[in-house]
Amino acid sequence: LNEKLLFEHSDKGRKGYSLPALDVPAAQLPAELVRTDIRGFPELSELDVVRHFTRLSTWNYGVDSGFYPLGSCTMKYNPKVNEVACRLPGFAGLHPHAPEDLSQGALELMYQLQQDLAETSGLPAVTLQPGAGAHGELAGMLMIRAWHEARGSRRGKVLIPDTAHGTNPATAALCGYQVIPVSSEGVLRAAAVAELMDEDVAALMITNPNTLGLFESEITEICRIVHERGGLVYCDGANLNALMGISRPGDLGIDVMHFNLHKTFATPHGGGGPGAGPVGVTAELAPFLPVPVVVRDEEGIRLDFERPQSIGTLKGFYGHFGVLVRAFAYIRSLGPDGLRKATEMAVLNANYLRARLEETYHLPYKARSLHEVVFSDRKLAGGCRTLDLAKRLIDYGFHPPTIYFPLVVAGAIMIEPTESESLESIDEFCEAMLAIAREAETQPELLKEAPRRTRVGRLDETRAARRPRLRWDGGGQVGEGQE
Amino acid sequence: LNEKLLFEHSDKGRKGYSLPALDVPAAQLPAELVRTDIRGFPELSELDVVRHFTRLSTWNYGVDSGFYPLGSCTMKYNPKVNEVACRLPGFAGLHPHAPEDLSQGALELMYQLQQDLAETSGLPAVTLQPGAGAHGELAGMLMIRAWHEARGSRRGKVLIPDTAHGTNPATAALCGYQVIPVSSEGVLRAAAVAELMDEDVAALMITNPNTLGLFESEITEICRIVHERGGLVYCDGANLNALMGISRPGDLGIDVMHFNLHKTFATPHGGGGPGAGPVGVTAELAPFLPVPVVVRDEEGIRLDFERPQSIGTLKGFYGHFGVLVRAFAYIRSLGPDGLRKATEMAVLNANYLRARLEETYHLPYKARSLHEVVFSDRKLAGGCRTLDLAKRLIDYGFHPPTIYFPLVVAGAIMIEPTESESLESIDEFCEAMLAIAREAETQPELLKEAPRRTRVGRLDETRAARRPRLRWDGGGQVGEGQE
Amino acid sequence: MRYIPHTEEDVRHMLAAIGAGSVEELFCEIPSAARLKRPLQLPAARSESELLAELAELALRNATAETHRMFLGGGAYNHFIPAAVDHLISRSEFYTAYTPYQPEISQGTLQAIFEFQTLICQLTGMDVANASMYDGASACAEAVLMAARATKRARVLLARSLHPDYRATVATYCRYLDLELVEIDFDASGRTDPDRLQAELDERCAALVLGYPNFFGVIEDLGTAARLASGHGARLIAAVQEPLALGLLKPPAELGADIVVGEGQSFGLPLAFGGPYLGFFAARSQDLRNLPGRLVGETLDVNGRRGFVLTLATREQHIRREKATSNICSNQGLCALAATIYLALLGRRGLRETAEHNLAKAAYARKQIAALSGFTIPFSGEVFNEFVVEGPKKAADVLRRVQEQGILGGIPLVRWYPDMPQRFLVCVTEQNRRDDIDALCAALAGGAL
Amino acid sequence: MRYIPHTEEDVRHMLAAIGAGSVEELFCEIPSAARLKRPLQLPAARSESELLAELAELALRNATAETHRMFLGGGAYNHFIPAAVDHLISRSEFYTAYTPYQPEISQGTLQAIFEFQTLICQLTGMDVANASMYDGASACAEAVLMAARATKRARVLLARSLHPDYRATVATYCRYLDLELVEIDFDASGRTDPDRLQAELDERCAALVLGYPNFFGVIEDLGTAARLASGHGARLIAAVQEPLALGLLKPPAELGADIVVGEGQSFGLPLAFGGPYLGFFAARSQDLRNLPGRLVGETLDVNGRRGFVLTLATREQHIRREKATSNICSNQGLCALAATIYLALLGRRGLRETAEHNLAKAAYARKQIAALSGFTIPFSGEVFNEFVVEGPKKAADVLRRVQEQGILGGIPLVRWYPDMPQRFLVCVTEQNRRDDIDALCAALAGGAL
Repeated sequence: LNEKLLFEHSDKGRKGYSLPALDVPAAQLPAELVRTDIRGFPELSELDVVRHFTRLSTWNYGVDSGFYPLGSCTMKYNPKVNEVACRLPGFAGLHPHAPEDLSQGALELMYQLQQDLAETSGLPAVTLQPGAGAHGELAGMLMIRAWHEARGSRRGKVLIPDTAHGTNPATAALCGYQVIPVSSEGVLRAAAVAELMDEDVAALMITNPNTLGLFESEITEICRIVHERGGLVYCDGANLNALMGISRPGDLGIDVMHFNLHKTFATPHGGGGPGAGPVGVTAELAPFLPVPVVVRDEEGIRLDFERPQSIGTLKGFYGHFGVLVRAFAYIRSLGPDGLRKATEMAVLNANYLRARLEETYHLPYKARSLHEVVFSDRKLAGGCRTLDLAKRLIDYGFHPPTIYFPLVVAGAIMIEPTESESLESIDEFCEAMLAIAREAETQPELLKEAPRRTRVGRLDETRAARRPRLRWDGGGQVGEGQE
Repeated sequence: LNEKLLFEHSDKGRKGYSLPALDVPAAQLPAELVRTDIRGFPELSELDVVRHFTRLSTWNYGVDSGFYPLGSCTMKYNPKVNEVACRLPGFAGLHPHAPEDLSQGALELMYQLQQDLAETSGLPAVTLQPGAGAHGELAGMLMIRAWHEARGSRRGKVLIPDTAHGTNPATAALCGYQVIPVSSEGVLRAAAVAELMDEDVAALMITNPNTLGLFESEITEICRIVHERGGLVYCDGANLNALMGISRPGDLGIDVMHFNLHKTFATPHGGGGPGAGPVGVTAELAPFLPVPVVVRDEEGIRLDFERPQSIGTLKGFYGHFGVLVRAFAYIRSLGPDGLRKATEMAVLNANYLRARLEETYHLPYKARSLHEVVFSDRKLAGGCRTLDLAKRLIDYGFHPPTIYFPLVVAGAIMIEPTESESLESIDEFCEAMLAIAREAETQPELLKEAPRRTRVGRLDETRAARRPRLRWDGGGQVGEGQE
Repeated sequence: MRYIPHTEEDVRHMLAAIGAGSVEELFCEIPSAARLKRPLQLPAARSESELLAELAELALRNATAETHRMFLGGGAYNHFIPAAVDHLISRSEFYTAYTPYQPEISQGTLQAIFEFQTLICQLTGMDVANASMYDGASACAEAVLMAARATKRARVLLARSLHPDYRATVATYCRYLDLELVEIDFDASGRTDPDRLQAELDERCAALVLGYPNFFGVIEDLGTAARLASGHGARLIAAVQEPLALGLLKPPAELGADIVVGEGQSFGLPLAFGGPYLGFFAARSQDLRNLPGRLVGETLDVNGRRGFVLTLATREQHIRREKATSNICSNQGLCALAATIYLALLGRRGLRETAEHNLAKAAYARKQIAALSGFTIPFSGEVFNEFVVEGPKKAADVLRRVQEQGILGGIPLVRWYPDMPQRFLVCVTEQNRRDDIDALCAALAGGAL
Repeated sequence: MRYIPHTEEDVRHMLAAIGAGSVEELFCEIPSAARLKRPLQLPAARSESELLAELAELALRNATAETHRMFLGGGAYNHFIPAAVDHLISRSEFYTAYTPYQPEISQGTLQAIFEFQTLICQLTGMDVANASMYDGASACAEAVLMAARATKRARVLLARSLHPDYRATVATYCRYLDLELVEIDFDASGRTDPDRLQAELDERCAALVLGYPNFFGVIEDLGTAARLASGHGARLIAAVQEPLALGLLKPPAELGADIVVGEGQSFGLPLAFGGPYLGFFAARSQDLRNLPGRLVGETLDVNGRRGFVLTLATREQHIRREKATSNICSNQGLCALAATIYLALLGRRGLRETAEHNLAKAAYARKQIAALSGFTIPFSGEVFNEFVVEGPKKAADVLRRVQEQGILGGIPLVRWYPDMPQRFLVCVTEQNRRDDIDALCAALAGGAL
């Protein structure tokens, strides 16, 4: 059944809100400052609103709905107690301008989280301010540039392997760098880096394990080469879930790394955010951290704004505190053994899934996988492509994997099960994948016409981009639908 | 997609719970007191459990899902703030054996709620203890019998009109009374009562407005007759939503009435409970109230257990306190004007719905409806019956009305829209009802094979009753299903 | 009015369709004399923020385990509730639905109740369990009524050690039913005296009701009672006020109980000043058609798929009216759901471990208190997580002093047992840390002075 | 481990299928030298109850509007959040989903964002809005970058009255991009000085950024600024730190703004010590293809039914990589959802009334404080719900005394404006009752001594 837009529901005079009686004299602004009515704004009762969004929710698929193996996104279980934690009045109701002596609980939590992230990554100085992974990249690359400039160096290039997330080059560009792509062979070869590394290269940006789910086994040597020629190494930490308690980027020679708290540390993805992207750096880079930094001294914990070499401020206030609370709760819930076990079971799940599917699906890179595995659609019959497979998985009740990424694999199918999933859950997914491969041989239209069980069928993305309708404007809808 | 039973999911060794380390010496009971393992008990991770119940929830339909015009059940909107209110730590965490001086907030709330219900009903003494409407009936009828016995009267009969809820006769029987049915003609005639009323009749049980949604217009006269011959009048308060601020049962001559807080006062129905069934009585009956009663004296508010004429205790502790908090919040949110307006709009909605449908559907009683309206399937074409109509409404996205009740209407369709529903919502329902009436003429199989859009089709209730399987026993399921 | 959607224009439109001139007119069937001529005298409407402020103020006037160290039990227990329980029962498809009259759109509720029935059977060892009742006390009363119906006998023996609310509720339900209720005293162990039991049991007896554990926390000897009861054809009813004990104790069925009822609050329900809680009711197959309350059963749909329905409704009041097995109509659906989720989370191992923690904490506390000068443990019977303490003076006075230390130390027994002015009931759960217990001991020692 | 389902048997079975002898073996590609040889040095695992106790203890050490009378604003506002907001965003289909890459199973998120985009357009008067950004400050920085891209110019004027975090964030984003940032001072009204503006605006200017209202709570004269900016071909960026003001103030588009960015926290998001909040970004159609961030558009499915998709992705980094309009990848989906629900609940009338209450409360407070001996209101410009006060001595000292009365009286400005040692910013919302305001006045009078 369909659900109208909020604006199409509205009826003049309804509201779902009430105010206390005004206990002071009414006031007025000069008329020239005051707007007329807001045309088209919703007018609904509380039940109208509750039903509207309850219905909308049922058209979504989340981790609680079922298996969500979206590669590179680490869709692990979001513990319910963490949702309670971040809503404690003392956290949710704390104003960012409250005096420090009345914010000590929050500051303590942030301070401890900084230390936990430092210990997990082997990078001793941490900022919690960035709002997401890409924001963390920006912070990290700005620090790298600031470090160079503090040494009088004006290098202009950044090396980025072809397996990188798209945010890496975008970030480098935002820091004024020219991007130099580096070809990898599944894993990045030290020789390839050595060849491109020169005195104009400020940094190498690398993801480890990389977007193929493979450990960059030459990473130590690569870091040595980059350092030797005066560069720094940035690590995209999106895949840290493969390494907790096993290997620490800081110990490998990484200088800067961001954390995706919403991936590795189980904070909810929220339909696209908010996440949080703290950044860890070596002691040498610590002076460049964004302000404020949470520090402890004799008098307690405080926000340090007086950092003359800081790259400055990346956003308002101190970070996505509500997300930080959840990540802190997760780390405390698992402890050191639990974090390591999470990594181990994530890797076990990915390898088991791979073992069950690699005879049927084409596996372009054979090295031992860590937390995720990338197949391609090369062996898929009946002219079916990765997109068809993905849509057909929806009919089987699963969220599709990441598709067409990484770009180095044509028709990539990038599967990350995470440690939260049980053997049964992975078995059911594998059965579906195998069944779909058979369907592609015998009834390819089942794939090509999928999904059939959803509220809407495949959507016309070209139409959306060609004739953008980005807001309701009071007219009818694009086309009248059928039930 | 199907969802296994909890027990079918389980895997040995999983759990979704953790305890702190034991900080005292372990202890043991003598072996002969200790059980062996619990065979078949679930073993699941937290995510397993969350997914299981999240999926189950999606097979349910609640007020937040859509229009739910279940007659006699008053499925109005359950305000979200009330759910927050009852979860405040000071309410949710209060132990019923906490000392009275440390329970004053809860006692104050109960005391105020008693007064609010007394004012709304015109019955000055209220007990909050009964756990549901039927429980309230039991309390009320026990008080009536206790009152008679205190006067040395041992009357043995109770009059109950044919429009009564089934709980009324069941309750009368539980109090040791013989049930004498009274025929009504839509509304109960004073003459019919006068004819049956004698010195062996302890009470008349009546519902007002009755289960046809009609006001018992001779109620004052009926009460006079019953009283005159030494009886009392019990009112089933299920339909109080039709009278708030308009007419008070106590003012009409009613002696005892229960309230359904989950109907009239917006507390959630919870898939079948918990509700709450407070009872109001006249001052004359107050000594018989169950213990404890919440009373106020110089020192504060306290629980009064010392009531020698009390019928005793109906259940543990003091009532469904968590439900009482929600009802209190609702009453305070609406205030006197809001309660009256709720009644007015509930009655407006029912009459509008009736006006839109009465040409198409057979309306057995023509008197002006209050908050609900009862049709029958007499005019439904194609051999379709009320049950078919109900199931077809599901395909249109609505919860069906109450069906085959009240018994005085063959094939009854009992529709109660409540005041929460908007004009659009009622219009959509009416369109569906009219469309289904047309379908019955042209494509009756659409009704007879409904519902088609649900996870399961019509269920074999006869099979369930003939070969009862009331628990999982480790075997397979009744029959293997098909997708 | 945020809960009422009608605009003035809507009202006009609807009145026109009805053919009425005003809303007032719709109430034409109510005689003028029957109308209320003034507004209700209730406080004015609150905005949502005012409401929350008012309620928060009331809530702050109550003690909880957050404000006090708490050792209160007596039929309501302070156990930890995992956050997932509240998250799941807060899904509106569950809590804003009603009784699953339309099974095709109620499979969530129905399957969950089927699972609840199964869990209760597994815990108690019984064959069949219903979909829940108001609470332990009312379930106990229903059990007595069922035993009387099934045996067609009119004499019921109630242990004096049974929870006083349960005894009182049985008495209320039986008030006008010509049943004779007899109380059986306990012995020095705190268990029901087997000699008194033997003396009172005869062929007139419909049922014998024992707590398991009983109100003193003591584990009754169900096996002996069962042998005695069955010898006379009476039903043995075990009433469980602390169901967590079933994680550790022999299931009543194994010891010979015929009916097991009890309170499910310990399984994921908040204390909430006494309700809503969760009565459970389990029995042997022989009593299936006599069971009170709702039952959910497994069946097939038209396509042969498994599904669940309310079943055996012919026992119920909407069909049988005055011949129903009970007048109960609703169940505690949402509470049963919470318990099902709680038990699924704890699981086989978690339930056992939690029970063992309760046992250990209570044993530690009992030992520590027994060592205090002036305090004794009057009953010798084995206990689970609560026990009776006899102090050196009036229990209320001792506990008041303890309360001044921020500790709710126990429940004075004198209200129900006038012969026990100096005794009180202490409950210790997995929520009490050792330092809470040590603080209680220190405060008791001080309170005794 | 309650979040990890693997039993030992599962692990054995899976290793066998893989053909590995141990879990350890799966990490074979990690050279031994790259391995951590010791456990992580982190606190041991907590049970859920221990975790909650630890967090509750931390939370209690923070001040809130429940513990103090609060008059803090400055970019984060204490507005009432209806319970329905949290209820709805807590539905796991919303909050446990990710970016709607698969639109067929993400229509909930997508439609809600489409509604959010519409609401932002309605509030600001602009043509198009994106799916949200991290917060107001970063949205402001992205707006400056977009203006520079669109105009191909390199000079940006920032009002000194713009929120200091916004200015600092713009500076950080522009740090290595060869843009020149110029600050424009304010006049005695607290508004940006039109003469200074005119003097600095020239054909090199990409953008002029003004707060609306600005950091001092003062309502800038956007109309005049727009005329000046457009005369030189520069984009006027209005940065809204308190979006509730848009319920009452002329929409920036109407006054000639080219880009409107701002902070959405006031719309249903908790204060949460500064985040996560909600950046919004709206522009005119001319800038559509230059917009940063995600966009949701309406389209049709294969059956001609309306549906929504992410669109115009060719601007984004996963397609355009280093040529993307921004490096932003996520949005604040759940925060945007909360704001959409909040605005739907308030609706046309509720938003206006709430804004009017804020105006009235602040006007009352301003008047009362102005009447106190030793206190003045230094800026003459019209304000919405916050305003600057000049006290008789150091603001920090005055406010510390006020704090001792349980009142968070304002934000000292000296950190950002060293020339204002005695000034502080006071915010009054619909949550402050008259008696709160009177208490503040009394405490200020006392604090001035």
